[in-house]
Amino acid sequence: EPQAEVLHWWTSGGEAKAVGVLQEEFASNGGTWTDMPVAGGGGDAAMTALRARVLSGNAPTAVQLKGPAIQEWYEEGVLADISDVAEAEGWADVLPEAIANHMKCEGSWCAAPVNVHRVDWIWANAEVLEANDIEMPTTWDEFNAAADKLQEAGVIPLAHGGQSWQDATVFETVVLGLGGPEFYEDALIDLNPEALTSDTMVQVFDQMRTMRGYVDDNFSGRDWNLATAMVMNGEAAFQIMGDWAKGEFLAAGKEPGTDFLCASTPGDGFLYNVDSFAMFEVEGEDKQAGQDLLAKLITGPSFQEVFNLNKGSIPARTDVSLDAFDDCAKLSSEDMTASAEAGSLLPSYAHGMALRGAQAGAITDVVTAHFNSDMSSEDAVQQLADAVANSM
Amino acid sequence: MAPILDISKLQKSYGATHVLKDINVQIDEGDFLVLVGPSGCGKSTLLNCIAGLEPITGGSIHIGGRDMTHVSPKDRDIAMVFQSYALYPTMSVAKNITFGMKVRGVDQATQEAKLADVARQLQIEKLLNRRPGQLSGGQRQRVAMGRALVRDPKLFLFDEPLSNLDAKLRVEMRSEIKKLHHSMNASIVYVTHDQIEAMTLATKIVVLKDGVVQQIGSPSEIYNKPANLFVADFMGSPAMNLIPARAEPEGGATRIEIDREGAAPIILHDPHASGLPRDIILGLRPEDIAEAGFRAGEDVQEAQCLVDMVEPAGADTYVMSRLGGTGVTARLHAETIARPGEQMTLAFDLGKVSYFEPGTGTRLN
Amino acid sequence: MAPILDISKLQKSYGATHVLKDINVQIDEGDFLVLVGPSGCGKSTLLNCIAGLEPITGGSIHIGGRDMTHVSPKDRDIAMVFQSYALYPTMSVAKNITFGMKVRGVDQATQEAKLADVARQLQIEKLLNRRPGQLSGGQRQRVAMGRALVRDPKLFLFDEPLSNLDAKLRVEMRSEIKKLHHSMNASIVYVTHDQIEAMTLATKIVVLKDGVVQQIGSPSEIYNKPANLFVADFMGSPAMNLIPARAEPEGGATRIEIDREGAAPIILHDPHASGLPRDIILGLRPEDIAEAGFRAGEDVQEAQCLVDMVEPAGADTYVMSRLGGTGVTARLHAETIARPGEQMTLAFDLGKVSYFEPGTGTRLN
Amino acid sequence: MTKWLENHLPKMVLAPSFIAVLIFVYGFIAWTAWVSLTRSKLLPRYEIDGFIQYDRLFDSPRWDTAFGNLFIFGGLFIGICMVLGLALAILLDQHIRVEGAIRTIYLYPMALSMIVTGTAWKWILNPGLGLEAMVQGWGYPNFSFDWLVDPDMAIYTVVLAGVWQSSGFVMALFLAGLRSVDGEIIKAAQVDGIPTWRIYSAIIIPSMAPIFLSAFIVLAHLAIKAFDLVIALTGGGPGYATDLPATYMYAMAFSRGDIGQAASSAMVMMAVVFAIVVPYLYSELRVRND
Amino acid sequence: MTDVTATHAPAQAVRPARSWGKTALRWILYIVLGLFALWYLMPLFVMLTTSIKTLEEIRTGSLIALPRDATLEPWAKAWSGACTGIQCEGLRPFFWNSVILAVPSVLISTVIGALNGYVIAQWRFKGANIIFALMLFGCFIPFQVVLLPMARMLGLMGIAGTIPGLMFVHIIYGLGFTTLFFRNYYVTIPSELVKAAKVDGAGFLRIFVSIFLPLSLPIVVVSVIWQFTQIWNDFLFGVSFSSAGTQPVTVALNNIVNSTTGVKEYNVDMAAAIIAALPTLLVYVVAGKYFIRGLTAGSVKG
Ligand SMILES: Nc1ncnc2c1ncn2[C@@H]1O[C@H](COP(=O)(O)OP(=O)(O)OP(=O)(O)O)[C@@H](O)[C@H]1O
Ligand SMILES: Nc1ncnc2c1ncn2[C@@H]1O[C@H](COP(=O)(O)OP(=O)(O)OP(=O)(O)O)[C@@H](O)[C@H]1O
Ligand SMILES: [Mg+2]
Ligand SMILES: [Mg+2]
Repeated sequence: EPQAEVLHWWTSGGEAKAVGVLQEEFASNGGTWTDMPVAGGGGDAAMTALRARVLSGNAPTAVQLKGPAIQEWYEEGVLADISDVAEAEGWADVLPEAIANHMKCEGSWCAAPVNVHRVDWIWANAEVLEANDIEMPTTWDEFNAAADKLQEAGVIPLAHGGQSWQDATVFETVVLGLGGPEFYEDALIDLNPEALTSDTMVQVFDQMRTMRGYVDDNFSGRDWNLATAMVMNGEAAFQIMGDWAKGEFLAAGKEPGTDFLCASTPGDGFLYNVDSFAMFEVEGEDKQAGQDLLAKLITGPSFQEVFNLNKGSIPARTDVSLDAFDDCAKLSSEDMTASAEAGSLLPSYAHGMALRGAQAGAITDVVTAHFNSDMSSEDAVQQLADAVANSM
Repeated sequence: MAPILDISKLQKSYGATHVLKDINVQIDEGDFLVLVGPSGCGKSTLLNCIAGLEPITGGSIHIGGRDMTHVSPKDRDIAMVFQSYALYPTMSVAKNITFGMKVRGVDQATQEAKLADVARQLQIEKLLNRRPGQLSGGQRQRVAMGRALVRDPKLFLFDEPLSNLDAKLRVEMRSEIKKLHHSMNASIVYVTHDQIEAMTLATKIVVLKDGVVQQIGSPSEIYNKPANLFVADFMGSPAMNLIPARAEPEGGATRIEIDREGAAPIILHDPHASGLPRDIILGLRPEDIAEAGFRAGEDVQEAQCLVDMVEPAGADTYVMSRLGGTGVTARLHAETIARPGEQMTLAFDLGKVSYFEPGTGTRLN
Repeated sequence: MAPILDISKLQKSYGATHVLKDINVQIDEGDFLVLVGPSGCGKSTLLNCIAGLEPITGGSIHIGGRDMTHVSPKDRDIAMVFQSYALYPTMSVAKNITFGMKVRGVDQATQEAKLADVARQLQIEKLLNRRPGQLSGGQRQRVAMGRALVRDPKLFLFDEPLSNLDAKLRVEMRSEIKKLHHSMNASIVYVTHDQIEAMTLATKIVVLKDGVVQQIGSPSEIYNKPANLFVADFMGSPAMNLIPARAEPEGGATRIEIDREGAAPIILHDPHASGLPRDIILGLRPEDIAEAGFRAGEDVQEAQCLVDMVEPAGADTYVMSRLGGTGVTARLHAETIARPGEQMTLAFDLGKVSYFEPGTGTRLN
Repeated sequence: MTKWLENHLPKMVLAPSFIAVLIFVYGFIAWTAWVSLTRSKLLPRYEIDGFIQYDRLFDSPRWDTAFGNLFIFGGLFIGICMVLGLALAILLDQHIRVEGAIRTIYLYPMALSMIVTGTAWKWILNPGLGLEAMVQGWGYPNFSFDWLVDPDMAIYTVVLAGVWQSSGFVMALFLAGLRSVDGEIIKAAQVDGIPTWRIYSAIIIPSMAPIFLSAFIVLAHLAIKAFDLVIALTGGGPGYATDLPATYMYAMAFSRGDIGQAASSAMVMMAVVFAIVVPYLYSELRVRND
Repeated sequence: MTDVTATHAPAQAVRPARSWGKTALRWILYIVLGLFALWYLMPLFVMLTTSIKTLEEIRTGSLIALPRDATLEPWAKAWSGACTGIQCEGLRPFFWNSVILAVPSVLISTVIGALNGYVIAQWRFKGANIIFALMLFGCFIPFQVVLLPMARMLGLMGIAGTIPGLMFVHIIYGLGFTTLFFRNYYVTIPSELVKAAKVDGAGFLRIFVSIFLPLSLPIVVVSVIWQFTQIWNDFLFGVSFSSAGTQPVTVALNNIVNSTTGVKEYNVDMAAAIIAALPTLLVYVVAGKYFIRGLTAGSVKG
């Protein structure tokens, strides 16, 4: 009988329901699911627990892991190989290559993807835009012009929460928007020192400084959903946030397109944040069977559809029908396909998809320090390069 | 002049325990009031009430003419030595003594002078840097004394301040206190269970029993004219002999008959007494019963008694005999030769006798 | 038979304070040893060492023939009354008393019987349910006594157990302790500063000063033949008169000359003394100086003295006079008529005299 | 045999704790020291690689901020909690009618997990939502209380919330101490004419020196380990202005998979503790010994 | 009037006719205490009001205003409906885990701490103070540091992921504090009491149980409050050393509150936080009774 103890940090509301779907499927396939949810800090707490469990020789069967962390754990030699399932199920054919690469460790499959969150969204209050006669911006200059106008009209242009991951989220969309996909890759994936100290990066920080002016004074420490509420209430016009923000709008009974608008942030490209499950080396056939079953179910089309409907993201598989999804999701999916082809489907650094923890953290430290002080862009660029070097 | 301390109708209970019952005491400036009474009769409680350390249940306390019933201890201007010492554990001996002065802003030089002075009086010069925990019982008690002596209050309260001192030191301390009393004209309330202390120090003695005042008077009144059987029995060591007897008028005088074991009753004649009931209790102190021939005077009358027990005690020898159904003690010279079981002629000094009613215990003469 | 308690070469220091110096004491079963000495001389410390409550710095302690130097207190089979009571604050009086028995597994019935017995003896029946905080000083002390009395140990240690009791109760308690001593043939070490307690209870007295043993002996030895000036001065109240004098051989006897103020020296003749140095100190107790005519005997010699001060004290009157440059106290009858400034003939009992060397203070006769 | 047991019972009682402390504290400190010399990432590794982690640590501006904050936060937090706790304990000691209720009110913040209370504080301190807005709403438009969003002042809001949470416990600790002081001694002082505040300052408080040690250790521990507080209230922000070594260490060890770095920061932290606590301990335990 | 009361009802205390200044002082005292109470209550007020608001109101209204129309639904949800993972049974199922974890850990660490404190304070032997200092210093080891080696140790001991394992961790790291509390309380108790009990024949444990424990109520309260709060509210150890099924209530609370990408329900969060704190509050109220005044008075002369 397949067994699975699953460590994850999807704990509330829609998230929990989404995982519940998986558990039900698992059970109906004869498996026993033991739930081990640990929320907090975007998975930090779960990672803490994971480490303790691994060290005590009691690793969970499956763990919600993402991005380079998967490879890092693999290097510690504690992940199991699920290539059998992956090949049998033909994952390589249905997953965008960029995403599939995240699931592989030295060529073999070691994780199964669940969903794709798009990070580079900009959300807006439809009424406010209309009242001020503003279109969704497609370049950062447009954004700045619109923001100035809004500010004059007494509306807070940008709803933002001053938590470092939110700062980082805005930062990476600006990098992508101002520098383009290649620059993004150069700077935030390859950590090329030249890119990090380039003029473009200076412009990025200038834009960050400008945007700091569009944020109200009391943003510090604000939760992202309170920022979302500001947009909903018409207190603020825009918010830059991943597609989980949509959940807040929907929960408040707002309609996409009429009450609120969604668009990609200015510029090309698509920043993704893919949730996935990695399988840990465990003993016992029932547990290994559980891992295989889990991997199969996670990537199965039916689960991908139901799960993402609940979660607000889009399926990782490209062959799932999107009929039941809302317009924002559909837009997201189209962009993903397009970007995949154009080579601009990029991992989000702010959400731990692009870099290992130490480097991502080092960058965030600089970004948030800059955003919350009057540091000059040149200094910021220099610090950025130093911090990245120091974190290696 | 108003009395320095005026306690009127004082009542004090601890929950259901009624400790002090309707106490009325006045003392004038310069009085030395000694409180005596059996253990647990309420002496410490009374001091605590005077000091304001225990809320009282009824009555009032005036100090120096002011109503102090509800005034806090620190404003009553008193100094007190506690039976349990109550030294400040974290302070050195010197600081224990000077702390009160320091708080009052007495200047450094005066503090030191007073400290030196008191330390000399109390013979604790060498201990000034110790903590209370490093002192012997008697040393602690002396420090507690010192704390009071450096003060110059309206009223001193001493609760058995010398109980842990050896005889010699005690005599010295006693005279220090006496000096203090004279030189400062201090008003003092003093609790002691040492009779000599009570007799030599007091200008006024209050005898308490179960929270009720039994007698207030000068030492010699208390000693020589106890108001009732309790006081008679309590004051003096060994205690007054209280001998059941029969009285019969005999002209203007009284004939007194005391039963004696194995012989006819002793008959004594008291020319001064009259109007006594038939059954009385006759009180006579041990020192008023002497060896025949050793005591002269018109009221001395002799009688043969059977010696029960002999107890030599250094300076004196005590001889016990059974009279009137109780043991009677006579204090005789140390070199008295007496043997249990033998007859001995004793001289009773009827000039010193007290008569009590057996039922109520009140004094009759 | 080995002594029940054998202390040999005991040394005890607290840090730099050398408290007990080379103590050697033995007591046999049934002995009643009383420790006396000035406050702070080390009495409590010695008891603590015997009980094993303070580690000793040198020497050894044997109890009942066994070396107990390093044995823990609870295995020494002793009972102790602390000067500071040390009652268990959270336990009722009854539990304070029975705790030791309970610990030792005495059965309930015996516990209750003993408790009732002791409570009666100590007159604390009514207090059994109180906490120590609700007791008077004397009551606490009695509870502390009770805790020891219910036990049946090899050795009792009492540290000033009666110091807070009134005279009457004290006499009663004294006789209870005496009874206990006789009936149980208990061995007891007892600290007191009450001379009468020491004299009446002890079979053996140890006089300590500054941690050094001054004299060990029976009460009458200590009282009548003090080994040195310190003991002479310390024991007895009022203290022995220590009068500087000159001695001159006079055949087999000695002629003694004492200076007197404003008159020729007093000349006394001691037929028993011989071989004295020229300068001596003559010791005579107040009770051995009597009013002329009140003391008879071959060694009684009279002399005129100038009365300095008269102090009546109930049973006695003390008369002070200056002789040999110091104040000399005579204990006279209460009814003595003496007035300061007048001359008075006093009788000195030379049969009781002690002679000391002025320098070392040791006894000469 | 039983005698031996008896004589050694006190030591034997202490022994298990002692051994546990040796292993689970000092063993682990040694382990940390070792790891701080390695390049451990996600999981500990044991190849020694010199002092590189310390170099990295001292190069990091974020660590500088965190380390500096430790002193600001620690000093203020410990100081204010002590003073406030003691003051409240003394006030509560004045035979207050509703003592039980007030004590519980002062103590309850300890009961609430900072995970959520932090949110409440965040709202209260947020200029746009909380106190500032409220007071301005009452008609004092110039009232300003925006420490939370001011990088220079934000650390003081952490102090504020920390004091709010812990001062009640310190109060309880002191109250227990106050109540163990012998009443007779206080009486003696009253008669001596000592004003109440002097009785507290000169007699009662000195005799509570050991309780102060307890309070100090508890508070120092809380200050050094302050983690929830910061995470919930400011998340270390604005920027990393309110970072503390504990949050730094946690971030390194668990968010960033940089265990070697975390270990080196832990070692520096413990060195600081050592430098502060050991002299205090030394003086405190020595005084008690004589 | 006073006199009449006094003579007719002597058992009743005379109502002290306090002076003006004293009454005023008393008022000031109560006002100060009251103001502090307000300060302490402020966040609770915010939490309570939020917990009975609707989400709608939280989104639109002022966060620290009184609720317009109160609802108890968030409380019900927090207790038995909120999702803490795939289970949506609220906090209820986790309570028991915490109770069976906290109660024994608190008791054991308090008892051991009391014994340790008693040994160090009253049975001083050579080196006791050094051991004490070592234990104290142990209070400062950051828990983040011990997490990993401890996990390994628990694995080796075979109690990883179990409640006894978690208890073990809490006891070990609670010992320093409980020992500290008790030692520092016991050094203020006169050593004569131990002496008297020794002479009475009581041994080490007997003296502890019969003499010291009854004297220690206030500090037991302090120790229990501390340990219970620490253990009940602990998240780091709870999350690291538990496995599915043994998770304490804080992990559940954290799971309810800390959704990363889901909808945030502040009202439920607040209700859950208050519910999770109820046992601790209960302990404070119950234990608080044992703060009794002046226990040692009258035992020993100072
Ligand atoms: N812990 C200590 N540290 C230093 N000195 C001490 C300590 N305890 C007692 N002493 C000193 O040792 C000496 C002897 O003390 P001890 O208590 O034995 O006296 P004592 O003879 O019982 O006196 P008392 O009759 O006053 O009770 C005293 O001078 C005292 O000051
Ligand atoms: N807190 C209390 N609660 C109940 N009863 C008490 C309390 N304090 C004292 N008592 C009782 O009150 C009575 C008087 O006590 P107090 O201390 O005044 O006696 P005392 O005359 O000083 O005796 P001693 O000479 O023994 O010191 C005693 O019987 C005592 O037991
Ligand atoms: Mg008394
Ligand atoms: Mg003594």
